[in-house]
Amino acid sequence: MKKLINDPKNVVAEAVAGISAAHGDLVTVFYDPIYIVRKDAPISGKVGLVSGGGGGHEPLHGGFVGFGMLDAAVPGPIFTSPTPDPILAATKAVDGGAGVLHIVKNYTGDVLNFETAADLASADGIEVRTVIVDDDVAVKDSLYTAGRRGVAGTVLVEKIAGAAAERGADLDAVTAVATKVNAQTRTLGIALTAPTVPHAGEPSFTLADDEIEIGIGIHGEPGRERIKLEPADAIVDRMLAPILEDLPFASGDSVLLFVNGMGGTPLVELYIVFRRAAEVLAEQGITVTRTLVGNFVTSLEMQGASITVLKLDDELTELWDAPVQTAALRWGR
Amino acid sequence: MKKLINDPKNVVAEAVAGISAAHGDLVTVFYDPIYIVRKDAPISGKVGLVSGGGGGHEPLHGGFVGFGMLDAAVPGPIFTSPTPDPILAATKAVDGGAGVLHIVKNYTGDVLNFETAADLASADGIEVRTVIVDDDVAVKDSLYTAGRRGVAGTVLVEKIAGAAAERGADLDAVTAVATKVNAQTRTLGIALTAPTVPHAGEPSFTLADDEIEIGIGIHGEPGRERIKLEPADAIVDRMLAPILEDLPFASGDSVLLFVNGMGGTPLVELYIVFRRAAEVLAEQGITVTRTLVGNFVTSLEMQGASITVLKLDDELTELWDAPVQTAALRWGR
Amino acid sequence: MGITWVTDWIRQSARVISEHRVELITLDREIGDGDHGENLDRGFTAVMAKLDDLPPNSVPGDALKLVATTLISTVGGASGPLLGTAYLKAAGAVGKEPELDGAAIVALLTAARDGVVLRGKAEVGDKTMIDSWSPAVDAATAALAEGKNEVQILQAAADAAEAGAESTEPLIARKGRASYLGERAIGHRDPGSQSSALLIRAAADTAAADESVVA
Amino acid sequence: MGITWVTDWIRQSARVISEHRVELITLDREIGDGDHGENLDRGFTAVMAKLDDLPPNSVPGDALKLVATTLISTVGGASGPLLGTAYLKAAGAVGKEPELDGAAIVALLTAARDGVVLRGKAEVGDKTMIDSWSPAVDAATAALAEGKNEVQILQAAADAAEAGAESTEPLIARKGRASYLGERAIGHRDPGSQSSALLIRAAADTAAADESVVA
Ligand SMILES: Nc1ncnc2c1ncn2[C@@H]1O[C@H](COP(=O)(O)OP(=O)(O)O)[C@@H](O)[C@H]1O
Ligand SMILES: Nc1ncnc2c1ncn2[C@@H]1O[C@H](COP(=O)(O)OP(=O)(O)O)[C@@H](O)[C@H]1O
Ligand SMILES: [Mg+2]
Ligand SMILES: [Mg+2]
Ligand SMILES: [Mg+2]
Ligand SMILES: [Mg+2]
Repeated sequence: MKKLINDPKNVVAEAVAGISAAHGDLVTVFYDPIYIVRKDAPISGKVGLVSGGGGGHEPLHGGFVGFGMLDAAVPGPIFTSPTPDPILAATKAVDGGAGVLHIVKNYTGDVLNFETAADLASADGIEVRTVIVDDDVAVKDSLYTAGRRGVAGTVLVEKIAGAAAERGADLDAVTAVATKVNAQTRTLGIALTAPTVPHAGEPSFTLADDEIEIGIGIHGEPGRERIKLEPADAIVDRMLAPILEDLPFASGDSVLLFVNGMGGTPLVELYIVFRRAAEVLAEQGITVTRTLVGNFVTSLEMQGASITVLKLDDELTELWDAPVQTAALRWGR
Repeated sequence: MKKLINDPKNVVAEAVAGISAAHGDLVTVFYDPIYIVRKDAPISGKVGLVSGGGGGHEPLHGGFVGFGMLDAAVPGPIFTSPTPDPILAATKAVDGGAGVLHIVKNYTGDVLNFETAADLASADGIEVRTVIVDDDVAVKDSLYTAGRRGVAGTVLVEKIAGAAAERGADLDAVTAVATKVNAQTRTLGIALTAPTVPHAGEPSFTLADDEIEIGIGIHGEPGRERIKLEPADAIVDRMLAPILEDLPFASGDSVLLFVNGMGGTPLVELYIVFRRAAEVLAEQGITVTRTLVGNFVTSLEMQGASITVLKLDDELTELWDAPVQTAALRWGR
Repeated sequence: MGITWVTDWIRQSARVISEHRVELITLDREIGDGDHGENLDRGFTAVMAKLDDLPPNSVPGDALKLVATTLISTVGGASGPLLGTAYLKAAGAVGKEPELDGAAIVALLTAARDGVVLRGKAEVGDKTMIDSWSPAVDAATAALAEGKNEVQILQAAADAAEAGAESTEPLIARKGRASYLGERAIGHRDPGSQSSALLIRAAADTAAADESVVA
Repeated sequence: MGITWVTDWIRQSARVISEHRVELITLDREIGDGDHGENLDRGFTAVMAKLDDLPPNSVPGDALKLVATTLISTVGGASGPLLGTAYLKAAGAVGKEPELDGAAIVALLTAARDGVVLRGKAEVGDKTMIDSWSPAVDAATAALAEGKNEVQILQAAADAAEAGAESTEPLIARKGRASYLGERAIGHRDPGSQSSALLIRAAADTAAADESVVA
C-alpha cells in the first residue's frame, strides 16, 4: 500500500485538519467528534443542511460546505458511516430555528446512524427531516433488499437543496426539492482498479490487467459484473443504457450531465467519457443544458468513473445556477 | 495499460471535444490544428494570453481558458509540446491589438516551438512577448543545462497575469507581473507511481512497492532521487526544505500555499499533505494567506503531489483574488 | 451469573475481536467494504477503556448498557447501531437483576436479537448477523426448556451461532452491502454473522470459566 | 546524386523510423518522456503523405525543405524544431542545385548540424543528437579531403554518427529532458542521437543503392 498518509488511523482527522488549513475562510472544523461546519452557521431562520458518511469520498461532503450548499458535513472513518454523536453535534451547530435536513446516502450504516442522531435531535426540540439518496441504477431495488445505493447524485441533491435553503425556502420546501432531485437522478459507475482502504492495507478487490467492474459502488464493493476492458466509447454506451432505461428520459428533455471521477482517473479520461456521453444523449434527442465534470464523489484512489443524468426543469435549473461558494464547487460569488 | 480511452492516437482530440461539450459556454475548440480559445476572443484592446504544452496535464491549460485567465490554450499530443502552427493560430485568434503574451513552461520542446510561433506571429505584425516558467527546484539551474522545469507554478502565473490583462494592463505590465510571479514561485514534486503514456503502453518508470521518486517532473521523467516510502509528514518536510532554502522566504512573509495532485492521488491525501505543509510554514513564521489544493497540473494518472510556495505582496494578492471564470478555477463570478 | 461474568464476557469479547480483526476485515473486503474488523475493534477498544470506570456495585444490566452506548458512539457503519441496539435491549431485558439465571440469559439473548431486527429489519436467510443471533436464541430457548444450566445454555447458543455463521456462505444477501453483489456474494461468509458468533462464543467460554472457578 | 536519391533517402528514413519506433520510445522512456519514436514516426508519416505531391522537376533542396516544414508542423517536442531546422538549413545549403557532389553533401550535413546547434545550443558531449551529427560532419569532411566519393562520404558519416550515438551512453546530459536526471542518465543512450544516426545511415544506404543501380 502506497499512500501519502501517516498513521492509517489518523487519515480522516489529518485530512480535516488540512481542510481547515486550506479553507478556514469557509468552514470551521471540530475534532472531537469530527465534523465540519459552515463558518457563519447557524444562520437564523435558514434551514440547516447536514450530510455525511464515511471518509474517502473527498471532496464529498466537506468540500461542499459553504454558502448555497451544506451547512455541515460529518465524515466517518474511511468508508465507515459516522456515529450518531458527531451527526447530532453538527445538527445542533447548524440549527437556525427553521429545522435541519439530513441528506443521507442509502447505506444501512448511514441510514441507521443518521436515524439515531435525528431521534436525539428531535428529543432536543430540533425539527429534522431526512432525504435518502439512492441514485445508483446498478443495484436492483426492492422492498426486500437494502435498496439502491446513494452515489454521485448526492452532489446534485446537496447543491440544489442548498440553493433552495439559501434563498429562504422552509423545511418542507427544501425537503421536497431534495426529494425531487433524487427522484430525477440516475447514476452508474465503473472501476478500472480497486481502492485500498488504509487500515486494510490491501486492495478491496483484484482485477486482471484487462478487466473492469461495471456497476461499482463508492466503497470498494465489487460491482455487479466483471467484463473485459473495452474502448471508452463502448463502456460509456454500456453505462448510459441502464440509466436512460430506468428513468424514462424522453426526447426533448433537458438534463444535467455529470461525469464523475473516482479519484484515480485523470481529467483527460473524464473528458473522453463526457464527449461520448453527450454524443449519445444528443442522438436520443436529449439536450444537455448543464454540465459537471471532475472528481467530486471519489473512492480513494480508485480508477474509474460514474455517469449521472439529472432531468431538469426550470426550478431545478435555476437552483443549480444559483451562487455557491464551497471548497469544491463555486460560482456566482 | 488500463485507461478510459479509445484509440491512443485520439486521446487529445477526443478530450478537447469533451471540453467543448462540457464548457461550450466558456470556450471554443478548434480541431485542425487543435487549440482552445476563450469564447469572447479576441477582446479589442486587451492583451491576449496564450499558453500550451503537451497534453496529459489537464486541467492545465485548457481548463484555465476564460475570463480573468488565459485567452487560448494549445495542447500538443500527450507529453509532447505542440508545433508552431496551432500556437500561431491561437495567437492570431486572441490578438486584440494590444499584443500577446506566451506563457511557456521551460522545456526545450515548448520553448523552441513557441519561439518559432512567436517569430511567425511577429512577421504577421503581432507583438509577442514570452515568459518562461521555471519553478521546479528539483532541477539544478545553470547556464550550461536546459535549466529548471516549469511545473505547477504555471497555474499561478496564468491566473495572476490573466487578472492583470483582464483589468487592462498593457503588454509590458502583464509581462512584468508574470515574470515576477515566476521569480517568486518555487515547486517540488514527488511520485508514488509512474504514469503510462497511451502510445507507449507501459509505465514511464518502475517503482517498487515501497519506493517513491523525489523531484519528479510532470512528464513521467524519473526524479532526481529514489527513496523508501516514508510517512506523509516526513515526505512533506523533505519537499519543503529545498523550496524554502531556494527562495529566501523569511519569517513574516505572506505566501500562497498550493498543494497540487499529480492526477491519481485522491484529495484526502492532498489535504494531509496540506496540513503538514501549513504547519511547517507556520513554524518558520511564514503566514499562509492564500491557498489552493487539488489536481491542477497533472501527469496523467500518476500518483503523487507537488508543493508550490509563492511569495505574495499586495499586488499579487489582489490579482489572485480578482474574479476568474474558467472550467477549473472560478471565483468572483 | 453476575457482574463478574458479564465483565469477563466483555473483556473476552474485546480480546477475540482484536484477535480476529484481520479475518473480519478480509471477510468484509470480499463482499463488503473491508472495515468490519476495524469497526468492532475500535468499538471494543473504547469499551475496554471505560470498563474500569464502572461503579463497584454495578449489575449486569449496567455493564451491558455501557457496551451499548459505547458501541453506538464509536463503531459507526451498519454494525455499530445494530450491535449497539442489541446490547441496549439486552440491558433492558435483564433490568436491575444482580444475578442471571438460565431464563434471564435466554431473555438477554432474545432481546439482543430482537433489537437487531427492530433496527435492521433482516430475517433469517438474509445473510446478516441475524443468521447467527436467531439460531442462537432458538438453541438457548430449547436448552432452557430441556433444563440445561446457564453454561450449557450459552454453549448451545454459541454452537448454533457458529453453525448459523457458516450457513450464510451459500446465501445471496438481501440486506447490507453484500446485497449489492447479487449472486457474487455466494460462497462468502457474512462478516457480521461471524463476529456475532465470536461474541456469543465468548459469552459461553467465560461462563464456563467462571463456573469452574466457582466449582 | 539528385532528387531521386533525396526522395529515396526520405522514404527510407520514414521506413527506419517506423521500424525503430518502439526502440526510440523505450530509449526516451528511460531518460526522457517516452515519445521520441512516436514524434518522429508521426512526422515522417506526414512527410510521406506529402512527398508524392512534390512537383516533377523538383531539386534536392525542394525535397529537403518539404521535410523541414512538415517536421516543424507535425513533430512538436524538442526534436521537431531541431530536426526541422536541420533540414531547413540543409535545404538552404544545397540551394537550387539539381545534382549534389561530395562537397555539396558535406555542406548539407554541416548546415544541418549547425541548424540544430543554432536552435538547441548543445555542444558535443551534452548527450543530444549533436553527438551524432557533429562526428558525422567531421567524418564526412575528412572523407571529402581524402578524395572519397559521395557514397563513401555518407558511409563515413553514418559510421561516425552510430559511434557518436553509442558514445552518449556513459554521459551525464546537459541539454534536453535527460539533463533533469543528473547521474541517473548514465548508462542510457540518448534517443535523439540514435534517431539521427538512423537518418544518416539511411542517407548512406540509399546513396549506395542508387549508385549500384546507376553503375
Ligand atoms: N439490515 C441489517 N440487519 C442485520 N445485520 C445487518 C444489516 N445490514 C448489515 N448487517 C450486518 O452488518 C455487517 C457489516 O458491518 P460493518 O462492515 O461494520 O458495516 P458497513 O456495512 O457499514 O461497512 C454485515 O456483515 C451484516 O452482518
Ligand atoms: N538543446 C538540444 N540540442 C540538441 N538536441 C536536443 C536538445 N534538447 C533535446 N534534444 C534532443 O531531442 C531528443 C528528444 O526529442 P523528443 O523526445 O522528440 O522531444 P521531447 O524531449 O520534447 O519529448 C533528445 O534525445 C535529444 O537528442
Ligand atoms: Mg463501512
Ligand atoms: Mg515530449
Ligand atoms: Mg463494512
Ligand atoms: Mg521525448
